[in-house]
Amino acid sequence: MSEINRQAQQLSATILSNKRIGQYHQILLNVGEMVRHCRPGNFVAISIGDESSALVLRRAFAISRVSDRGEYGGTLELIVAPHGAGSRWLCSQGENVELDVVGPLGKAFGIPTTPVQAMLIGGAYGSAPLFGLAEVLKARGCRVDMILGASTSSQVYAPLEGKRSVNSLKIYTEDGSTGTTGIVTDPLRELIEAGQIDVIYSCGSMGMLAAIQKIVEGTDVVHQASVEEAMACGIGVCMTCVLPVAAEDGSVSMLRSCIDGPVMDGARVKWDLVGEVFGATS
Amino acid sequence: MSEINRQAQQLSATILSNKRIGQYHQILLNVGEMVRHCRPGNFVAISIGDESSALVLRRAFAISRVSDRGEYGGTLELIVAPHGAGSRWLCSQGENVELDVVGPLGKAFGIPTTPVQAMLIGGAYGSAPLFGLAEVLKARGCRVDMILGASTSSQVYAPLEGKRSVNSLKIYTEDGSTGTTGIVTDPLRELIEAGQIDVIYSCGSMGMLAAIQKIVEGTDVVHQASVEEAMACGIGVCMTCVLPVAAEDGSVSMLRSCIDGPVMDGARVKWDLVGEVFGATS
Amino acid sequence: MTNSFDFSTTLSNAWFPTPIFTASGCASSGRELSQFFPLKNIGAVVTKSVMLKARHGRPTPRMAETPSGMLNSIGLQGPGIDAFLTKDVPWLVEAGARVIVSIAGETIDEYASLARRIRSVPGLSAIEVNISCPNVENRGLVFACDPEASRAVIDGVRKTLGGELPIIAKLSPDVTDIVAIARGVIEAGADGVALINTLLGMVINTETMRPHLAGKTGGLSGPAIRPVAVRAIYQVHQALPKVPILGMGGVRSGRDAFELVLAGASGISVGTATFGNPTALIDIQKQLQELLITKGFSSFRDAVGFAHRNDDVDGA
Amino acid sequence: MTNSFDFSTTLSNAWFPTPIFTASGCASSGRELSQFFPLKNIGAVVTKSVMLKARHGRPTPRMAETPSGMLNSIGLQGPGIDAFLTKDVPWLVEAGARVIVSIAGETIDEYASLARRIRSVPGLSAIEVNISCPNVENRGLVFACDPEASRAVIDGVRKTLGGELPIIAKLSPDVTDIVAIARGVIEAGADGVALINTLLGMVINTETMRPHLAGKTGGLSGPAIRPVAVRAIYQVHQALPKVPILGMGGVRSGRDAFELVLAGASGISVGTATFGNPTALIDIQKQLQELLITKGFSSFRDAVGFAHRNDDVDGA
Ligand SMILES: Cc1cc2nc3c(=O)[nH]c(=O)nc-3n(C[C@H](O)[C@H](O)[C@H](O)COP(=O)(O)OP(=O)(O)OC[C@H]3O[C@@H](n4cnc5c(N)ncnc54)[C@H](O)[C@@H]3O)c2cc1C
Ligand SMILES: Cc1cc2nc3c(=O)[nH]c(=O)nc-3n(C[C@H](O)[C@H](O)[C@H](O)COP(=O)(O)OP(=O)(O)OC[C@H]3O[C@@H](n4cnc5c(N)ncnc54)[C@H](O)[C@@H]3O)c2cc1C
Ligand SMILES: Cc1cc2nc3c(=O)[nH]c(=O)nc-3n(C[C@H](O)[C@H](O)[C@H](O)COP(=O)(O)O)c2cc1C
Ligand SMILES: Cc1cc2nc3c(=O)[nH]c(=O)nc-3n(C[C@H](O)[C@H](O)[C@H](O)COP(=O)(O)O)c2cc1C
Ligand code: FES
Ligand code: FES
Repeated sequence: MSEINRQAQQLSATILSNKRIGQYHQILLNVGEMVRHCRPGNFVAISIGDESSALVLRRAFAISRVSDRGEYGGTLELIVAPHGAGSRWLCSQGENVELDVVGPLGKAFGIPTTPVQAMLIGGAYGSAPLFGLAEVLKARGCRVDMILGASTSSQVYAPLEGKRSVNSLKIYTEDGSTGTTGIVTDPLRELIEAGQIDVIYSCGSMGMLAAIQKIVEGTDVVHQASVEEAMACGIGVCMTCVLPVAAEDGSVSMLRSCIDGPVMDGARVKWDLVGEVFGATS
Repeated sequence: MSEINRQAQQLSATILSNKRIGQYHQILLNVGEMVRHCRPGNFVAISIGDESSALVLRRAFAISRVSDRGEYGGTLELIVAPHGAGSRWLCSQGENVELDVVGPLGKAFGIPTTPVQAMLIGGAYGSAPLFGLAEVLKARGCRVDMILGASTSSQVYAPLEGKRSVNSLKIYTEDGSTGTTGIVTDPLRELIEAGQIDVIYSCGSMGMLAAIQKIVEGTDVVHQASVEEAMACGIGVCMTCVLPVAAEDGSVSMLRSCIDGPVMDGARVKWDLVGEVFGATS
Repeated sequence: MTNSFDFSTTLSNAWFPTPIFTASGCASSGRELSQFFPLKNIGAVVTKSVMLKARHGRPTPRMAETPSGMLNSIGLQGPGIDAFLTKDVPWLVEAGARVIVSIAGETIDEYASLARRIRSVPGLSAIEVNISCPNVENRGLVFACDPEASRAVIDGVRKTLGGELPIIAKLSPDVTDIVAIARGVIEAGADGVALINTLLGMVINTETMRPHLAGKTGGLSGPAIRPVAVRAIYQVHQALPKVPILGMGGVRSGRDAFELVLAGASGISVGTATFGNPTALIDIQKQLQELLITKGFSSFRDAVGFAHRNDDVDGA
Repeated sequence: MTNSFDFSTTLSNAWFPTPIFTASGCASSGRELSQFFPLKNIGAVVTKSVMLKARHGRPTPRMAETPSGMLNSIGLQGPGIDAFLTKDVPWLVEAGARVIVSIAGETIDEYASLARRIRSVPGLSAIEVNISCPNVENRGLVFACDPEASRAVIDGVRKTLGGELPIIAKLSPDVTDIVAIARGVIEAGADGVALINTLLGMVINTETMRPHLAGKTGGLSGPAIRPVAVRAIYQVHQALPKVPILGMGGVRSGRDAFELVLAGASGISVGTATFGNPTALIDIQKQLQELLITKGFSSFRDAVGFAHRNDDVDGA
């Protein structure tokens, strides 16, 4: 039976800085010891507003980077897109504001024990957790290539320092405002056929993840996908964040993306059943 | 038919300062031209929180003072007790925050056309509108005495500059921590019998107002009481803020304290029927 | 673009230039709001439910704020139908407002008597029959909670009124099957339904450790109840697609109004939101129009019930 | 002072050290929460309603946030009674938790079959019968919305179970007369009632212009519905003062729990609040105890229904 990330804790974290980067806010939190348990792919769940807020649920955000050096001790970085009321509230909070944070949550990306050729694919803010992942993979001796995509340039999150941790970085925008005009899956088939990819690590919209899986299907490439389903609790108690996932024996169950994910084996996720009725439900 | 204060308008007002005074917050707002229509006894209704606040109703606060001099143009001062979620939110707002304000609302204190001996009685933050009133009465040549009461000293609001506008000021606290131990009604009967009071202007708890009226009953003293009933709208459309008030002919109706008040003729209010069922209701 | 967009709506044979109305009991007689905007600029003023005789209503406290909502127990305070028709209605008509008169009674006869007084009043657009009142003839059971009583009220009003003025029956959500109640009142002669009145609720004051309202229970309104309103409107529109619905419940923005419209409302009443924002009606009206235009609708009426498209395909 | 305060409560013959419980479906099987606090520290764990067979539940999206609340349409996803009894219950008992098992069925027989499996399971404190499910034998009408069906379910469970384990019937607020439903299930053999399950609601996604939830409608929970919960508890406690009530609906603080207790709840389940705050149960428990002591109560049980004191005097 799946369990919530054992290291998860609830704490009050101070905002150290909040900077705008393109369409995103880069928010740095002081989280102390928590950083020691954060792995690339984990996320945090943050309370919105005060006691009189009408927004009663936490919001989930991928951990973009952590550091335990620096003057503040452990710090954790988020890349937040101001989307609806909750994320807009978060983006409008200034320095020294205290946030109620639960984390680290969820299953992290699996790290290979031997050096492999890794391809990291991020859509929009989905790139946030990939740079930290790249560093870890690099340290393990992997070759790390990265492809980022977004509809337009301001939605590409690709920090300078992040670029240093990858062997190559390609950017695709749908409107061509940065990098190549197109989408992240455009070059994939060719790269796989050329034998340049052993593992794909992906994070982005469900549509993007499903498209990647389609290309990977039938090849030897392993696909670790970080999925994004609406979450009410983030800790496995509400059953809202489920996805249909096949077990070894082929039987499909609805797994919680907050504790059996967000990182899942792309080959196991039944992408075409997401949002569909299946099996004996009523 | 009663109508909402004709000068009422809705505007965005900037907080110029927010200072703690005893248990209260003195909040200064930049309201521009609005000050020209504010009379002692009027109040404003203020929105709480942002679009995602669970508090959907405005909060009413007496206008303590206005000024149209000074570097900011028209300014308006509130004295706010941090009571529940809404007033606590207001007290926690800092400089430059924009508030959504509707005002001036309600009926103001009636000002005599000839000089009279006026007694102003305030309970707790009920003193807030009385200092501005004192200035107006003074300017009309009235003698202005003031009695303030509260349970303890930190709940007495009596600013230094305000004291200048009254001929005498007496303070009563129930615990004796400031002024005389006792309540505001203690000295009243004697003063009335001594012919030292023509008009009482009162603002405070309903209990205090009713107690004053009891003493005034049967004398020639006019009692203008500023009542405080829970208000949902402040502009006369919801009917929540009503009080039983007698008409000339003795018939009692439920009048809205937001537009037929908050200042009412104490002799007309049926104090003992407040909160009671009466007449043909079901 | 705005010029070619048709924002008008109809409820049965009544026409309104915009679909945004006041909610009964949330705009008093209209006069108070007219200071913030001209009443003729909104779709209609739905007046506070009026009874035959003048009423004091309930004692205070009459309201309690609740998370994203409020409870009220006004108890239908009002001047009585005669004073109302001589003072308030002419003023509203003079002001150029479309007027929907809301009536409330304690007996089936009282509703019919109210209809009789209203029958010959010029300038009214429709009559809203608030059946969410306790029926004094039947154990105080709320009319709208009893299919038979609901029908009987509407039947009496319809017979008295004749066929001119559209009758909109205002229903309570506090029922097991709102579709059945809606069906009943339509069969009895209502031209449309208003959904929803407040939900029965209670707040206990933890200081006094007693019910906070003098009347103990009260009606819950505001954004908190919007999901219940959307559900009720959706269900009734699905079952009775031709019946015009005046929707209400927690609308505070153009987005909220749009939600009710998509569910099936041909008109939207705004109640509690006005308490928090005196110009809410105007703001909502503007936002809704912009939203509809952005979404590519060329007329308001095309959007009514749009969430039901392909209902069959979905198997619903 | 805390030492001499008696915080314990009972629901029929079941005893609990504190009155704060999880809400069914809001704590999964308990394991996930146990990381934030020991489950034995709260009054009881009410498990997610379990059915006879394993179920996938509804497709996603399964939730929508609403003003001060949320909609869910999980559709009773779960492992089925057998896996539940072999895996989850022993773990909970081992962890020292008091366990209330919630069951749900699609037919009257299914409830009885569930009761049969549970009958001999050691270590359970009570059984909560969630009758807010659609009755597949009767036009999909929700059991709890139909007095006859509610009774029949409880009758079947009572007969199967024998007299040992307390039966708590969990009712839906979406009914015209909740007191009548409560009376029916008590007559049929329930020892207490759980009030309230979620309200039926809907959110329409204004981007897609369709119902937001894949299941279209969902259950509304959270602070938004607290006034409805308080009203339901107050009404049922007034009509049936001896019937123990497990109260729930929008409790987020000790103050909120106190409100339900004053209305008549002998135990409080906390659901949605846990989603926003994993330690909500512990915080609420602490705040409630402090509040009761401050108010001068020497035992929790003295506060149950305290808002009803002098009900007769008030003429209510
Ligand atoms: C594991 C995970 C990691 C994420 N990482 C990031 C990140 O690094 N940066 C970032 O900007 N966003 C991230 N998101 C998405 C982020 O959680 C949503 O944008 C946010 O919850 C929206 O809240 P809102 O109030 O702004 O929007 P609203 O649309 O008003 O939210 C309404 C409700 O729906 C839920 N919701 C809406 N959209 C999403 C969504 N896409 N995913 C999950 N829940 C949603 C909200 O939590 C809320 O309960 C992540 C989501 C998940 C599940
Ligand atoms: C005409 C008028 C003038 C006022 N002037 C002042 C003033 O100058 N300074 C000051 O500190 N307070 C003043 N008040 C009281 C102030 O409005 C309340 O303290 C405030 O509304 C409480 O809101 P809350 O959210 O803090 O408390 P809560 O108790 O959480 O409020 C809940 C709800 O009840 C209403 N409410 C609660 N208490 C009162 C009350 N005493 N009067 C009216 N509504 C209430 C609130 O508006 C809100 O809708 C005045 C009230 C009125 C009617
Ligand atoms: C203070 C108040 C008074 C109301 N009075 C009436 C009334 O007299 N007649 C009526 O049919 N509905 C009345 N209602 C219900 C509203 O018209 C409306 O149906 C309900 O409040 C839901 O809409 P809202 O959430 O926009 O307020 C009243 C509501 C409130 C808040
Ligand atoms: C996500 C979710 C799942 C639920 N599942 C169940 C369930 O399986 N059985 C049940 O009886 N009630 C279920 N409920 C209802 C809760 O137990 C509770 O009655 C309701 O949510 C009101 O309490 P709250 O406002 O504290 O959440 C569920 C509620 C939510 C939010
Ligand atoms: S978000 Fe609640 S179970 Fe995953
Ligand atoms: S506060 Fe609404 S009528 Fe007075």
